[in-house]
Amino acid sequence: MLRASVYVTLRPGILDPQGETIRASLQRLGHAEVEAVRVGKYLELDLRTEDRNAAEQSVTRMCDALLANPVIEDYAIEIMDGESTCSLE
Amino acid sequence: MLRASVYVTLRPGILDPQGETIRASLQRLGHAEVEAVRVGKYLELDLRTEDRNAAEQSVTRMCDALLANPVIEDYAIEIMDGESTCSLE
Amino acid sequence: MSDGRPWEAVGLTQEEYRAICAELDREPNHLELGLYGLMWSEHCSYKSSRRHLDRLPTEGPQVLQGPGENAGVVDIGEDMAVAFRIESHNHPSAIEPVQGAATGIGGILRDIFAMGARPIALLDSLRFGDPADARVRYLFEGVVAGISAYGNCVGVPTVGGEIVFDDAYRDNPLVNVMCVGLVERARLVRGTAAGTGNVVLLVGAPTGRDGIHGASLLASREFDENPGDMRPAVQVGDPFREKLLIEACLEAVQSDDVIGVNDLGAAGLTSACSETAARAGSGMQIDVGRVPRREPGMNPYEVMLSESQERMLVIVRPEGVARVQSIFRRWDLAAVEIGKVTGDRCLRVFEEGREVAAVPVQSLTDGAPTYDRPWKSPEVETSRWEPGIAQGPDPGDALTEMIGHPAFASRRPVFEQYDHMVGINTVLAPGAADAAVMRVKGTDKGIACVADGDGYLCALDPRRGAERSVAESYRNLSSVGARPLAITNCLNFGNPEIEEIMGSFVEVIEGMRTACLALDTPVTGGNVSFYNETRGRQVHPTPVIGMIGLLDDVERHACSGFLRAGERLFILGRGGENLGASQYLRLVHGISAGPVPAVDYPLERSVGLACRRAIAEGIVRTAHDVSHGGLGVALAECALTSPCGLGAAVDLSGCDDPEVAFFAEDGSRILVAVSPEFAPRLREIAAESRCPLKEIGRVGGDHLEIALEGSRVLRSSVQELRNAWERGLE
Amino acid sequence: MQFGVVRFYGSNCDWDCAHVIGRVAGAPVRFVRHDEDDLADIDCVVLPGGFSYGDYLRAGAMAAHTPVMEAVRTFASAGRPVLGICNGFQVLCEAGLLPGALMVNGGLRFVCHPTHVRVEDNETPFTMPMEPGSVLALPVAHHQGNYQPPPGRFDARVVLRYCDPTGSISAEANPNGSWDNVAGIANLRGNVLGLMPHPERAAESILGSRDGLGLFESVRSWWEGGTAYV
Ligand SMILES: Nc1ncnc2c1ncn2[C@@H]1O[C@H](COP(=O)(O)OP(=O)(O)O)[C@@H](O)[C@H]1O
Ligand SMILES: [Mg+2]
Repeated sequence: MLRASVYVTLRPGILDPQGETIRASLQRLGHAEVEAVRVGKYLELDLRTEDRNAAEQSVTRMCDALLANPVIEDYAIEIMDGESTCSLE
Repeated sequence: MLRASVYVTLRPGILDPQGETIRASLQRLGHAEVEAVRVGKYLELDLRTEDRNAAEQSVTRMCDALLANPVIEDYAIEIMDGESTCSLE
Repeated sequence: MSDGRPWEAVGLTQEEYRAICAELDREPNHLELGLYGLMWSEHCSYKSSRRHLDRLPTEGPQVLQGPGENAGVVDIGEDMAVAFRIESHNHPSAIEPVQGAATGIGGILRDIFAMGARPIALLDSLRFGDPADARVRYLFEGVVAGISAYGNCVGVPTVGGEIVFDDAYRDNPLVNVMCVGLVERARLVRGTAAGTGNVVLLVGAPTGRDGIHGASLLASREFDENPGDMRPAVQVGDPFREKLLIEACLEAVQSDDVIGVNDLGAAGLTSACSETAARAGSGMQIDVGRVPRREPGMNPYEVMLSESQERMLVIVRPEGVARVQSIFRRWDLAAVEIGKVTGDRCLRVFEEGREVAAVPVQSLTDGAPTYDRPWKSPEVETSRWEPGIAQGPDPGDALTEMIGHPAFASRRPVFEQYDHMVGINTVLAPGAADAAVMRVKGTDKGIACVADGDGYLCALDPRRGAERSVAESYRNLSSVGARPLAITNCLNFGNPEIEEIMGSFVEVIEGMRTACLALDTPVTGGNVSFYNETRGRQVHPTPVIGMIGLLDDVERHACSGFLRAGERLFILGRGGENLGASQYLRLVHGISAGPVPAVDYPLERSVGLACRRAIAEGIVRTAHDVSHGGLGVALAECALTSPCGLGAAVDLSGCDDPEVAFFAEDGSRILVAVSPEFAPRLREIAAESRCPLKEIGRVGGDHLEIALEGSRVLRSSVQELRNAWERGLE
Repeated sequence: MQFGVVRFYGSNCDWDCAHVIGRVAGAPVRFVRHDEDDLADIDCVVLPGGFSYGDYLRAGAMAAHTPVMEAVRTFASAGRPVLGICNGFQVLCEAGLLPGALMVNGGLRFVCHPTHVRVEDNETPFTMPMEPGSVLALPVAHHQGNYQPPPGRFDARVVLRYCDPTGSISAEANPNGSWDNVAGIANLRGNVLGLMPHPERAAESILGSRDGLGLFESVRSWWEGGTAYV
């Protein structure tokens, strides 16, 4: 079992109204040091395979086809061992 | 300038209809190896500070106050050097 | 200029470039050429269409503002007026459906509140290829999601529209959006920059590199490029900021400090500055250095040409600047002084005090070239269908097939994604009737609106197709009880440099002209979208009509569903003799054959009049026009939209061919139901209105039963029809 | 008695609520800005629907941190009535005035259509005159109305549940997948009510239903009855 982390972000220059609104809100909450906020998506995929290369290739295909919108978004992929290591725990 | 990456994910046990829908779509696209998908948020914050400890503390406060909803979400934070290194480029 | 053919970079011709040089008496610099490139683009200048558009009738006592402003305006009495307009966002939606459609909504809203009117309703007229195709699905779902996301967030209900599926739109979906707003007559604002010394404020979002050479150029050229290369043109909408902009602008125009308001749409600052100055016969000077930026390092060219969303230009008296700025500040919006109105009829652009462009205002707007492009009327499809073609399928099966076809299936999966109630004015919501009806709070009145087009008919016969589109809109409004007031229109065509395309454009305009004159519905504005073409495939010539009507007493309206068992069913009008150009021939028999039925205007008017009177007197509460799918589909729709699932039993005597009796679309007919005690009064109204009237049956039961000359030819349960109807779009 | 309708940036049912309270129910009402901190002249706070701050990040999240919400917290803790409708309900959850969270609809899409809700609890100022088990026709219009309770104990009252027109609770009657068909909950005291359906859209017969008017009239008679704060 492998786990893929996919980070989807807006391409540079594309307006990010969410990020801008969050930034303003954080500043109102007293976090004056926040200069910019960008909002993207973070996906975790559990994959029934042990082949990292194959996994990376197939997740790339998934990103191109569905997970990211190439017209306005970029993505990055990380492949890790599944179950045991989870980036967030 | 520092950059904070914030990963917000649904807490275990919380229903993730979006992840479930994406999994089903990926399987329809032929990706039978996808066992589970979880959808979260990925935020990048540019911070006008050089103090990593202070940055980490203040981003933690931002997460607790606003960026994540503790009833349903967990979060993780990473602090990196800003500008020069961007996780995605 | 180092490049030997500088005009090419901005999409102009060599002759156009020469004309610019003659106008300036020198060569334009890079920025100036950019300004001309944008303003003289097809999208902004209407250079291929203008002389034909001039044929449209634009006057009437109800018209307060005809074409030429941000929106048309009609009088509805009691010192109130309605501003409305339709616009296309076809090309952006083909590249990025969610944002393309969303920014379309944003743009049409700004046209309405630029007039000082509060937007009260949105409509969307959408066209796609076959929904079974994965790419088409993606476009369809994305467009709907974009409209839903933007419209719902800004709090303007989406109350109507239409969705058409036809292979002609496979690569070029059409996304036309319409907005209707309400304004006190005395508070109408116009997009003018009058009064030397008045101050120009830029309000709303900071300016980024969005859509430079975007909407305008994109919509002014063929569409063969790889969408990947269009990325810089993709704009993302921010409905949250738009909501603040609506509230702040409507508050600001209440003061006498504001002289004029204009949105920044296609061609951004360039167009807003030159058009406001041109309307007032003034000049303007602005300093791009003062324009708030979203991105570092933008040059004057980029600032002037950016199509960043959610921005407005507000012209203010100098003594009122601080007051107006404080209104915007309270709505968390920047309102930055970027320049002033001048008397020299020149648009002068400065950067940090240095003049970087100076061009005569009129040369950018009215001075744009116009072309009488060669055109030739396309061949009109007149081949006749053969009566009794094939012993067609059983009419009951054919009806179920049609009702479940994407062309007719329930639109609920779409309009449920739109907030159609916010504002608490929606009296007739999507799916309830032939047109949406909004009440006007504080009065007894109601406003009805509809958006309707028929590219298929126009492909067969552009002139008659256009006439029928106007007539159908007129009939749709009459069916809810509203008196039609005026239209706006969106003309979606392929490449105007092709003679037949240009010819169909000319014919469509002639058809609209005829219909609008005959039905007293002047044209108050509109939009032209050419170059809806990909690799030589053109969309059908598709005029979309947006029509506004008025109900004096909004409580007296009709919806399309059967309401009470025992009511008697009548047809107002005449028709049903000819299957030419019908959906039945097309969907069931696969025959695209004419002739497109002509419109009988005296009949159309008397049908409308009779229907409106019967509704206004309160005797008719169910009315539905007979159009696509003929009487069979119309009856089924009355049953399917009945809140209590009522069917009807009908005898269509006088016609011996069931296919024609069921599915012919010609003529002008409205189905109405009245309780038996009012039938005599309905006869009187019809007679007084010179409207043919025929009784055909009764409302009741949970089946639809249709007989011809006494013998039953169809019996379908409403539930069975519903199953097909509700699944058709899945 | 005076109602206060709070306007956050992005609220869009503020006028609708004010119209129904002021014109239809005939009660005094004023708008309250998101940055006000004095609610002394207000007897019932209404948090209206809409998309405060665009619903960016999470619906209601940013509005929950505005100054006025501090004042609303104090107001509520004094037992005064607070009504959160749709986005207002989301704000109340995000502010911690009601437990749980409103997640994206099970179908992942915005839904706008008529629903029915069953009154489960009439011991709140908003539902006093209603019989438990009675059914109200109220429309919904939201993207994030899928109520999920907090982990652990559920310290609140279920006041309204989605049902069919006859009052029976079923999955088909649930427009968004919310836990236990929850359409509206109140705090244990009953003075803070949040609901996803829009009572203000069902308060005039020309719009199809008057069932929603009852909530506003109830709180007024509760107040006029001089009932001590709960
Ligand atoms: N794109 C849309 N947006 C909103 N409402 C729509 C849309 N398309 C159709 N509707 C609504 O669905 C109902 C049925 O549409 P349609 O089949 O075009 O009706 P008709 O043929 O009677 O004009 C109408 O009330 C219409 O306003
Ligand atoms: Mg129609």
